[in-house]
Amino acid sequence: MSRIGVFVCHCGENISATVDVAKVAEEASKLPGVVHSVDYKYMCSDPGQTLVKEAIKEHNLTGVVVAACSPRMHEPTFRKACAQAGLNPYLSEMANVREHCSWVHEKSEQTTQKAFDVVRTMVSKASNNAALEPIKVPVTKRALVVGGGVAGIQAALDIANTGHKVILVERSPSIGGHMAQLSETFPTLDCSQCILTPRMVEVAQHPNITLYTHSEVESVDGFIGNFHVKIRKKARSLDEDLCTGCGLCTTKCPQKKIPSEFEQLLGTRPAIYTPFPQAVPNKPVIDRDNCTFYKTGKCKICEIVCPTKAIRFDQEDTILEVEIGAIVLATGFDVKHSDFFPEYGKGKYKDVIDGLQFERLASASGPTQGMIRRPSDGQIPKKIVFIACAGSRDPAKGIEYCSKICCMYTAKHAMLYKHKVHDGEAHVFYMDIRAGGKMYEEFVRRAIVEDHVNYTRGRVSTIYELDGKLIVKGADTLLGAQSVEIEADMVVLATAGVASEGSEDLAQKMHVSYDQHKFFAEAHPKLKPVETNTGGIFLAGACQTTRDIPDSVAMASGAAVKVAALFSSDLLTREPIVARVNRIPGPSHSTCVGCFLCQPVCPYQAIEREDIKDRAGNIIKSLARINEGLCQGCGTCVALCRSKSIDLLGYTDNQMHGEVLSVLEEAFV
Amino acid sequence: MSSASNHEIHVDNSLSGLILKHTEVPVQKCYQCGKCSAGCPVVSEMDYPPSLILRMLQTGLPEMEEKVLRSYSIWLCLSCEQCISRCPMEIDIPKMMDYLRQVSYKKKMVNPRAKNIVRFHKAFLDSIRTTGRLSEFGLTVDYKLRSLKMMQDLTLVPSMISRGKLGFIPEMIKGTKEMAKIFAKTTGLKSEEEK
Amino acid sequence: MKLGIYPGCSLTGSARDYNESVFAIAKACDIQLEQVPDWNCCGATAAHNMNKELSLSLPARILAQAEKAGLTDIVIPCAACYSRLMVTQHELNNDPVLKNRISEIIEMDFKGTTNILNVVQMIDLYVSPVLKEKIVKNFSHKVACYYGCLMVRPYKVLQYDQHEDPQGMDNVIRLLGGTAIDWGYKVECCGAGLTMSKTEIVGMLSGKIVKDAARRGAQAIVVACPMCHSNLDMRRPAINEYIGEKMDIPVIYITQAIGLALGIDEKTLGLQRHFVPVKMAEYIPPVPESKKQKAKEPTNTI
Amino acid sequence: MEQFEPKLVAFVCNWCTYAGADLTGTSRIKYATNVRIIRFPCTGRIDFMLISKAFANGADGVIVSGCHPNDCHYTSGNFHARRRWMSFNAMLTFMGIDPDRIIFSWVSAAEGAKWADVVNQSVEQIRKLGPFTEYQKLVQSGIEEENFNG
Ligand SMILES: Cc1cc2nc3c(=O)[nH]c(=O)nc-3n(C[C@H](O)[C@H](O)[C@H](O)COP(=O)(O)OP(=O)(O)OC[C@H]3O[C@@H](n4cnc5c(N)ncnc54)[C@H](O)[C@@H]3O)c2cc1C
Ligand SMILES: Cc1cc2nc3c(=O)[nH]c(=O)nc-3n(C[C@H](O)[C@H](O)[C@H](O)COP(=O)(O)OP(=O)(O)OC[C@H]3O[C@@H](n4cnc5c(N)ncnc54)[C@H](O)[C@@H]3O)c2cc1C
Ligand code: SF4
Ligand code: SF4
Ligand code: SF4
Ligand code: SF4
Ligand code: SF4
Ligand code: SF4
Ligand code: SF4
Ligand code: SF4
Repeated sequence: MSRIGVFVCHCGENISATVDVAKVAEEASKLPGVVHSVDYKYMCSDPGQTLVKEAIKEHNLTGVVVAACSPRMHEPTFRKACAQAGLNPYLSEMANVREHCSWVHEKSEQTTQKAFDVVRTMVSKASNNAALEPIKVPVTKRALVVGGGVAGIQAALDIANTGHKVILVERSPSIGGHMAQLSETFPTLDCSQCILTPRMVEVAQHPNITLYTHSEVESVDGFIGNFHVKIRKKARSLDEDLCTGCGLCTTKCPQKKIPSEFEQLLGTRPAIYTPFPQAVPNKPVIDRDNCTFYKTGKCKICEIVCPTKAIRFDQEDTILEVEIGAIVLATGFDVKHSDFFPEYGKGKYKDVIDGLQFERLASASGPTQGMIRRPSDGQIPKKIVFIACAGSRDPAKGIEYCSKICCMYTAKHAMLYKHKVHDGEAHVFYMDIRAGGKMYEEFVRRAIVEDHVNYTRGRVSTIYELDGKLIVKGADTLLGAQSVEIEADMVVLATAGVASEGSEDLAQKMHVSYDQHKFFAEAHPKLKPVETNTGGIFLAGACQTTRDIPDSVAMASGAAVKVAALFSSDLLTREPIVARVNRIPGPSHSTCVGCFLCQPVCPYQAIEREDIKDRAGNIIKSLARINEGLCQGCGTCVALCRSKSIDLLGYTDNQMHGEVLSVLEEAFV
Repeated sequence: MSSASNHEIHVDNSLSGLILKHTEVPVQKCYQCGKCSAGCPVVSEMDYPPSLILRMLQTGLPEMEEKVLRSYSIWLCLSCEQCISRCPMEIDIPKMMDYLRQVSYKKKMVNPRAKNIVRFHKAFLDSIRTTGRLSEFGLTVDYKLRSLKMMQDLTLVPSMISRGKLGFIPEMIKGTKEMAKIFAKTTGLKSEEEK
Repeated sequence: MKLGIYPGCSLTGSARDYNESVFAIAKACDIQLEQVPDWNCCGATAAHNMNKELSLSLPARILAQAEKAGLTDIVIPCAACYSRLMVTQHELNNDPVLKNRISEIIEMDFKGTTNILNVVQMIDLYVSPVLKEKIVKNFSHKVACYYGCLMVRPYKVLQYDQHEDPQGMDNVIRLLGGTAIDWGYKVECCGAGLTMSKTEIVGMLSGKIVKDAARRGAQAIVVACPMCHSNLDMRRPAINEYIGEKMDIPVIYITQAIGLALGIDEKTLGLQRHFVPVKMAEYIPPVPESKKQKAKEPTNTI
Repeated sequence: MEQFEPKLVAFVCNWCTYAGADLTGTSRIKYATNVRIIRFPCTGRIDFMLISKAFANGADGVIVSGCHPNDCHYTSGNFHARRRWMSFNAMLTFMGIDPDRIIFSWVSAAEGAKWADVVNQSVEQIRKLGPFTEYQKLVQSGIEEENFNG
C-alpha cells in the first residue's frame, strides 16, 4: 500500500480566495493511501519545501502530491525537494489547482469540489507511480544560430567565445539584418554601421564560427543535444574560395536597374551584387531571376571580367548535413510596407514611405548619401508628417499589439530630419508615446523641446495628393478632436513590426510553438523568456517579438549562456519519460507479436527490431525495442499497439486508466 | 495577447451600457485615437466630434450623457460610415448614432438646431407610410409645412417640374395595407405617429 | 439576359434621367430589366435614424417581393437603396431571431438569397464584356469618378475591398476611351441625408467635392447614385455659395457616359433634365488661381 | 427545474493545450467548472480505450485537444491521433455513443481565451444532449475488451 502525502498550497490568496484549501486537505486525508495531508501558505517557499521533506522522512512517504500551481511552473522544484529527502523524484506529482481551477472559476463549492477532484486524481496517479531513473545522453557540442542580424551575431560570438563551435546560417547574401540598414540609432544617435560592421567582421574571422550566408535550414530532426540538421546552401553562382571580392563583376554587369532590397527599393543594384558595400562575406551573388544570362542565355560579362575566374553559372544548391547540440533562433522581424494601408494610398503615393525607407534616406551610405530627398522628384521636403502606430494597435486592419520600437524611431527620424533640414517642419501624429528605456523619454523630450518637432495626439484619417503635396487629415484629440490638416511634402509611416517572412514554416521545422502573430513563443513569459518549449532550442532578438537593439543583444547573450550551460557537461540528463516494450520471462519473451506497425509512426525513429535467437543462432522471433536515447516519450506507439505491448513510463496504461477512473469517481457538486 | 481581449465587457445601466446591450457597439473599446473625427465630413458643424461623443459616454457621468443626448452632433451624422471604415477598433459609430437619436427623440431631448432634421425624417416616413413610395413633391410640401421653411427650395420647384423631375401625383403601391401594418407593428401605436 | 430591378423612389422622380439611361444602356446590351413587383420605399436614412425595426422591415419586404417573383438577381441603381438592402440582407442572414421577427412584421417569408447588384456591378458583369464592339464614339473626356459613401461602405458588408480607392467606374471610363483622374474626394460623403433639412451643409460637403474635381481638370463628375447627383447638380447654387464662385462642371451618370459612347441620343439619356448643362466638349475646367491655394483652415469645433 | 450539469473529461496534450489552459489561468479568464483535465504527453498517446472508459464511468462528454496540425511538439503525434479517430468515430456510433459527445479541438499554448471558449461551448453542447445513460452497453464492451487484453 502506498503512503502518500498531500500538500495543499494557498499561494498567498491566489488559491485560497476561491478554493477552501483547508477542506481540500481535510478531504484528501481520507483518500485511500493518503497518510498525511496539510495546507500551507506558500508551498514553493523554503519552509514549504521543508514541510515536504520532513513529512517524507517522518511519515515514510512513498509518494507526494502538491496541490498548487501548474506543474509547468513548479514540478522541478518539488521533485528536487523529494530527491533531497531521499524519495525518488518521479514519485511526486502536482495537482494543478491554480491555473486550472482557482484562477478560472469564481469562489464556490463547485470550485472547491473541482480542486478536490484534481487532488484525488493525482493521488491515484501517484499511487501508481514507479521510481524512475533519469536518462543520460551525450551532447554534441556544436551550436546552430539561425539568422545573422545583430541578435544572431551576438549569440554566435558569445557561444564561440566559450570555446564551442558555431554554425551561423543567414538567409540573405550578407549578415547584418535590419541593423545594417539603419542610419543612426536611438537613443544615442551613434552610427549603426560603425558599431555593427566590426562585429560582422569578427564573426567572419572567428575560428569557432562557420558562416553560411545565402543559406537556409532545410530540416531538423532529433532532440536536445542531438539534432540532425540539413542546411541548404543556395547557389551563389560563384566559387567562394576563388572570389576575392574585388567587385569588378558588379560594376560591369549590364543589368543595373534592379530595385535593391537592402535600399528598401529606393536604390538599385546589378544582377550580380553584394547587398551593401560592407557586406560580410564580401562576395557577390547572382540574382538569377534578373540576370540576362539566365533569362536569355547571353551575356556572361561577369565571367569574362572576373580576374580569378570565379563565376560558376552551373552551380547548384548544396545540402549540408550537420550534427548540432543546441539551436538559437534569431530570425528577426519584418515591417509592414507603406503599400499596406488603404487609407494612406496603398502605395499609390511615392512620397508616403515606411520607416525603414526613411532609414535608408537618412543613411550616409544610402541612395541619397544621407540627404533627405523625397522619392518622387528628389526634392528636399520642407514639411514631413510622421505617423506613429501605422498598422499597430489596429485590430481592424493591422495587428492589435504595440510594436514597441516605432515611438522611438519616429522621434529619431524627426530629429534626424530637423538636424539635416534646419528650416524643415516635422509633425508627428501619435496616440501615446511609449518610451520606456534608459534615456528614452529624455530622447523624445529632446526631439520635442530642443528640435521643435511638433507632436499632435491623434490618428490620421486619410492622405491624398494635391498639386504635388500630400494632404494629411488628422485630428488633435487634446484640442477636443479638432481637425488638423497638413500639406506635407513627404509622409513617413511608422509601420507595424511583424514576424519575419517564413517564421511559421521555420517554427514547424523546429517544432517550436509560435503565437497567433507568428512570433516564436517563449517557454514562460517571465521566467523562461529565451527558452522555447522544445529542449535545446533558444530564442534571441526580435523573432520573439519586436524589440530594439539593446534588448535584442541582451537576449542573445542570455541565449548564449543557455547554450553554454548545455555544453558544460558531456552527458545530458533527460526525463525518463520513454516508451518500453514489455519483456517477460519464458519462451515468448514479450506480448509483442512483431507486427512493427509501431515503427513508422514514431517521429524519432526510436523503434528498433530485436531478433531473438535460439542457441543455434536461428531467429525465433522478432520483437520491437525502444532506443531510449532517441525516444522522446510522445506515446504514439503506445496508443497504436494493439497487443498493448508498449507502455510509456510516467504515463503508463495503469496510471492513465487510474486517473480516468478516479477523476469520475465522486459525484460532482 | 488576444486572450486578454476575450474578457467580457461589463454591461451596466449607463448609456454606454445600454448602447452595448441594444446595438452591441462597445463604447469602452474606443481608445480615443480621434481617427473618426479626423475623417468625419461634418465634424466642422458638430458641437462634439464623434470621438468626443464616445469619450463623454465613457465617463458614464449623467451630465455627460445628457449633453450627448441633447447634442446636435447625433443628428448631423450622415451615416456615411467613414468613421467605422477607418476606426482601428471597428466601433460602429453610425449604429450608435442611430440608437442615440432614437433615445434622444423618445426622451424629448432633441437639440433645437436639429428640429428640422427630425421634421424631415418624419415627413419622409409619413409620406411612405401612406403611399408605400416616396412622393418627392408631397414630401417637400409636407416638410415645408412642418418646418415653416416655406421659401427654401421653393425656387427649385418650377425648374424641377420643367425638367420632369417632380411628379405631383403620388405613386401608390398595391400593398398599402401591408405598409400600414408594417408601420403599425414597428412604430407602435398609429396615433402616436400621427401626432 | 434578364435581371430584376429595384428602381427606388428617386428613379421615378427626381432621378428620372438616371432611370432613362439605365434602361437605355440595358436595352442596347440586350439586358431585360424587370421591376420588383409592387415595390415600396426602402426607408432611406429617415427610417434607420428613427426606428431600427422599420429600417429593416421596409427593405425586407422589397427583397421578399423579389424572391416571390423569382428574381434571383436584382440591380439597384440608387446607391442609398443598394446599401440599405445589402445591410438588411446581411443583418438578417446573420441573426435568425431577427430574421423571424422581421418576417413576422412583413408577413412574408424572407429567405435572404437575393444576389444584389449595384449599377457598377451590373455594368461589370453584363455591359463591359460587350462594350468594345458596341462603342461608336469614344468617350474621350477626362472625368472624376465619384463613388460617395454608400456604394463602398460599410465595406465589410458590401464586400468592397478597394473601399478607399474604388476603381469600378474608373475602369468603365477607361474602357469607353476616357481618362479617370486620381483625386481626393472619391469616397467622401456628399451629405445625402441632409439635402433638404440642412442645405447649407450639403453645399459645403458637395462644394468640396466639386471644387477638388474641377481644380484637377476634370471635365465632368461621373456618379452612380441619384442622391449624389442631385446634391452635386441640383444643389449647385448652395455649392457656388460655399465656394464663392460659379462652378460649371457637369455631373453625369455612369450610365449616361456609356450611353453617349454607344451613340444613344442625349434626350433618351435624359441629359436635358440636368440643372448644370452637360456640354463637356465646351467646358474648360478652371485653372486654380494659385497652385499654392490653401485648403480651408482647420475649423475649431469646440 | 435544476439545470443539468454535465461531467466532462478533457484529454489534452502537455505542450499545447495544457499550456494553453495554463494561460487561461494566468489571464484570469473564467469558464465553466464542469471540466476535469487529464494531461498526456501528446494527443498521440490518447487511446480510445481511455475515452470509452471515461464514458463507461460516468462522463457525459469528452474533450480531446492538442496542438494545431503541423505544430505538434513531437512532429506528427497529432496526425496519427487524427487518423485513428477517423475509424474511432464509426466505433463510437456502434457502441451507442453520440459522436457529438466528443469534442475535438486544437488549442495552442498561446490560445488561453480559446480554451475557455472550447470548454464553455462543449459544456453547452453536452448540456443540450443531456446526461449520458447508455453505460450498460459500454461497460459490457469494455469488459470484453479487457478480457481480450488478458
Ligand atoms: C525603421 C526602424 C528603425 C530602427 N531604429 C532603431 C534604433 O535606432 N535603435 C534600436 O535600438 N533599434 C532600432 N530598430 C530596431 C532594430 O532594427 C531591431 O532591434 C534589430 O534589428 C533586431 O535584430 P534581430 O537580429 O533580432 O533581427 P533582424 O535584424 O531582423 O535580423 C534577422 C536576420 O535573420 C535573417 N533571417 C530571417 N529568416 C531567416 C531564415 N529563415 N533563415 C536564415 N536567416 C533568416 C534575416 O535575413 C536577418 O538577417 C529599428 C527598427 C526599424 C524598423
Ligand atoms: C510596484 C511594482 C510592481 C511590479 N509589478 C510587476 C509585474 O507585475 N510584472 C513584472 O514583470 N514586473 C513587475 N515589477 C518589476 C519587478 O519588480 C522587477 O522587474 C524585478 O523585481 C527586478 O528584479 P531584480 O532582481 O533586477 O531586482 P530586485 O528585485 O530589486 O532585487 C535586487 C536584490 O538585490 C539586493 N541588493 C541591493 N543592493 C545590494 C547590495 N549592495 N549587496 C547585496 N544585495 C543587494 C536587494 O536587497 C534585492 O534583494 C514591479 C515593480 C514594482 C515596483
Ligand atoms: S507552489 Fe505554486 S501555487 Fe504554491 S505558492 Fe508557489 S507558485 Fe503559488
Ligand atoms: S570579379 Fe570575380 S573575384 Fe571579383 S568579386 Fe566578382 S566574382 Fe569575385
Ligand atoms: S551574366 Fe548576369 S550577372 Fe553576369 S554580367 Fe551578365 S547579367 Fe550580370
Ligand atoms: S511603439 Fe509607439 S508608435 Fe509603435 S505601436 Fe507602440 S505606441 Fe505605436
Ligand atoms: S510493440 Fe506492438 S505494434 Fe510494435 S511490433 Fe510489437 S506488437 Fe507490433
Ligand atoms: S513514445 Fe514511442 S512513438 Fe513516441 S518517441 Fe518514443 S518510441 Fe517513438
Ligand atoms: S476611430 Fe475608433 S477608436 Fe479612434 S477615437 Fe474614433 S471610435 Fe475611438
Ligand atoms: S457616419 Fe456619421 S460620424 Fe461617422 S464619419 Fe459619417 S457623418 Fe461622421
